[in-house]
Amino acid sequence: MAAEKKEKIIKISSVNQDRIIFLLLFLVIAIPMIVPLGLPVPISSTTSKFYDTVEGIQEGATVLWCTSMGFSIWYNTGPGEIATFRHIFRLVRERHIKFIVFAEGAEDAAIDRRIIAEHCDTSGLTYGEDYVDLGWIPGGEAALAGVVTDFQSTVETDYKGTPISQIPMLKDIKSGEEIDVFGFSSGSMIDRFMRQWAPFRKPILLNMIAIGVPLCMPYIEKGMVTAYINGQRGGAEYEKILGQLGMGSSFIDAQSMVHLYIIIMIIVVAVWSINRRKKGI
Amino acid sequence: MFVVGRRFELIVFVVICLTMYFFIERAKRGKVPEIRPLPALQALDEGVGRAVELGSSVHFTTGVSGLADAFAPQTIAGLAIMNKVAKVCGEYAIPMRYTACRSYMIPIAEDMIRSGYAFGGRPEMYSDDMVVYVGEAQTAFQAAVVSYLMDEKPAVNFMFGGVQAEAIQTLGAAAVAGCMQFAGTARMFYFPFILCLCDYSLIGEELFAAAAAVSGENIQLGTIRGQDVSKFLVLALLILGIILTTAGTALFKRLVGW
Amino acid sequence: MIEEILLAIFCVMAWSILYKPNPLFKIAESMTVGLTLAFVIYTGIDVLNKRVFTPWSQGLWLTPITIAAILGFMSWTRLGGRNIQWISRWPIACLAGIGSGLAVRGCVGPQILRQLTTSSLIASDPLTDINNLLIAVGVITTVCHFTFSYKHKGILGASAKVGRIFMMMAFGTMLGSFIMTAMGYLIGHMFVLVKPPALYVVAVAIVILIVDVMHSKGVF
Amino acid sequence: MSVLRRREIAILFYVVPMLFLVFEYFTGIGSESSSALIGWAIILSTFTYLIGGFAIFRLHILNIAKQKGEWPYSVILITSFALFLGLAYTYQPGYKWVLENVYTPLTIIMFGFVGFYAATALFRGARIRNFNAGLLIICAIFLMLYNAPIGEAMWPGFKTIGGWLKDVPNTGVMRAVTIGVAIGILATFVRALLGLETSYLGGK
Repeated sequence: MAAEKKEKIIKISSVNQDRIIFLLLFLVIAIPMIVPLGLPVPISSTTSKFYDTVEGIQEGATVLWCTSMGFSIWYNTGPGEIATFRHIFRLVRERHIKFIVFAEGAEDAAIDRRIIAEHCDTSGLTYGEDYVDLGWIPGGEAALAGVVTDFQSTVETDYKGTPISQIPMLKDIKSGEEIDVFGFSSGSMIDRFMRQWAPFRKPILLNMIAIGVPLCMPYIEKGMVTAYINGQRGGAEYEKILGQLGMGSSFIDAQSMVHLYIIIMIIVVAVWSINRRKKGI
Repeated sequence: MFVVGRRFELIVFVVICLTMYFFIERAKRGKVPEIRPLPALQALDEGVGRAVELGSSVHFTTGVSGLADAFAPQTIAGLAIMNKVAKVCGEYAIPMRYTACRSYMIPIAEDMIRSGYAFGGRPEMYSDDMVVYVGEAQTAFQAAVVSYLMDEKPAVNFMFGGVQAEAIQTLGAAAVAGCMQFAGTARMFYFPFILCLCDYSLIGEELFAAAAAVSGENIQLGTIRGQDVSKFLVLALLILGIILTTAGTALFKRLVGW
Repeated sequence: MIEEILLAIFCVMAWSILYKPNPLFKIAESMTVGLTLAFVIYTGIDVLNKRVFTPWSQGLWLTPITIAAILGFMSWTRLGGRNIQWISRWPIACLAGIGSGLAVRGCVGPQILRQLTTSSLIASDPLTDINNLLIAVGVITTVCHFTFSYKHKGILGASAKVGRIFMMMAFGTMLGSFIMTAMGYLIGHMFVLVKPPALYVVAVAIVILIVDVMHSKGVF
Repeated sequence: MSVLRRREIAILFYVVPMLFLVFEYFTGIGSESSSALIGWAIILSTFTYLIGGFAIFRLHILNIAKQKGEWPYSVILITSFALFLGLAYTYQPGYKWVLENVYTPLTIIMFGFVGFYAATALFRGARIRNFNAGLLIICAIFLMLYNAPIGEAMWPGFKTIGGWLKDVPNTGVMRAVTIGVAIGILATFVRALLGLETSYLGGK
């Protein structure tokens, strides 16, 4: 009888098994949100290398940043993007760095405008001389190639529609040679960026979602990507270094708990499936 | 005449292209290499057979990537496999549905499925609403496919092509809906999920090899042999580079930057 | 205030499919597709205004833009009947050709040659040397695994098996890294859902869920 | 007229720009016209981007007209489309509010299922069938402990193991994959030159 009852418990239908997994997932994420656990967030060397690379930009350099994430991965690359923009805008003020932003997708154009408007301190900086937002340049790899081969004819206007001939800071930018530091955020493969931007052998910064990092290792290990932010955790660490805690820091405790939950779940299921096979079921 | 720093790149480019061309010509003249067996391809019939047992349908998609970006080759390979799946569905008289995410894929998919069913011996089974267009955006594609899989619960779910993040939701929903699953992509981004969720999978270039094997044309098979030989050439270059660099000379780095 | 409640309502509508397919999810899906459609058309026309129609209004006719715009209008025949659809093949082919051209010219350098330049194996401390050797072994064995027209026998077969092991470690690395990304979405929403006013919407949804489960179990 | 319909002309439209871009890259001759060609792609992709919009608009209008299938949902789709587009052209702040508080959350949420299905995938993947699947799961666990801050706090060794897995075996495999993808692109290039790549023109 006991074996029968034990058998009955395990016989949960596959759909219900999924529902239990989802339910536990909700709880594991919700609890650290309600009761902040204040777990330690050690700074990893990759994020401090990203900070040092940005901090190492020389006086009067030109930085070109391409946002290419879309709304869907906002919670993952958003913290890193906001922290990077804040850091670069501080350098624009301190070291007269030229900051050019453009978007690879339509949604990214809206993200850029929102970050610059709500999260960046642009007081004392003049649009068009210190920083400029070129908005969406469609075409995918064609846009990335166009920006570094023939900047003037590829860009044509900024996001408001004013021709770039009337924007002082863009007058002398012809191609990738005039740009000192490249940077982009991405939620997918970065081969197209490497194909078009790596030949210039300039520092390239990358704000990548966590799953993308292993895929970018061939480029990171070769130094084609100088430094990168490792998804949400990288964003939280960058916020901590800059001293302006934001979205990333409030998520990081829940990330730790969720990781523990998934690990425990895997071990339980693995052990359960191995001895199930031993019993030859 | 040639841009400095890209001359060795041009040499490698020409050598690889000539290798490909050489083996394509050889295949045209009948010396066709034989592709090693790919489990996912052999199981296509078994998959559609499951649809016969359950008396339900088959769902196929090539994901969000279209033909206008760098992932065109993978979408094209996915279409070649779809043609074969349509042929098998024609033989077993199983209805098939293709979810399109790019409007210009609609006529292409329609032609592919129509010719597939014709080859399978049931041209009358084909109808235009087998190709369902769900809109340009990834989220709209995902929402439509997830609700379709949850409602229809097809017996088999195929996903070949330049698949992006929608792979997780599509394959996850199909797994929950209990479908048998085949998937293959050269975009490695979400590949661990294809390994976890699918019964049969094609990793990286296996997708191109399957498309070549499926279309069965000698030329496609010749291309695969050309790719294999090119890979060995690149490996030889890698080993040469290791030997030269370990021997202390910067010869290899100068050669690459020539 | 209103934003959190809206987010909570959308979360409940969308996540309801995890319980079972229901009209709420379909409404959320249709709204998403409709709003995406409007966003696509608005942003597309906005770019065309800036890049094509404004220069035209300023009289700049004889520019490469005009040729591209003609090809673009030709691609719209895709929506026409079967007899004029063939016109759209040219612009689509041209776009695919440019896309492939950029990919082909860019791939040999960064994706092949720059990947082969390794540092010497006896240079720095032994640990980095071993790691560099292992990376090279990983590259060679994985490439051997990705060969199709040669039987996997002898050396090729052995290295393909070793390549398979390396690949499983690499895919495990990707799978482990994905959890932070995947859970990032949920944590982002949950940050809003656990605090009032969104909490009230969630509470109502939980009550409805319990009632439905009890109803389906035949309790009442 | 039938001459124009022939496929060879469409193949030329594919092959000529591709060949020219490759020629310009290696020889540096004709860089203005190659950037003009890239400019074409930027404008052309906007037009094809819009086709998607019109095609689905027509699809759902037909659904409503013929009351076919789930047409009530098509009504919701068209009304939310019309409202949002109307706002975009009449009342810009309203468009901005809907963009930030309706469209963005909906897009994130409809995409956000990935978390649930990631859990499902691991739940199913953890049923270890063979040695390879076991190795996959063990490495996944180490990487989770590397990525989560708590992992490092528990035992610093997790950071080194996870880091090594990411830096050595993973880099080797992904380098091989990158090389394989590049060779695949070149294979498609050669097949296109020989006129074998015609799937984008429709079935044979």
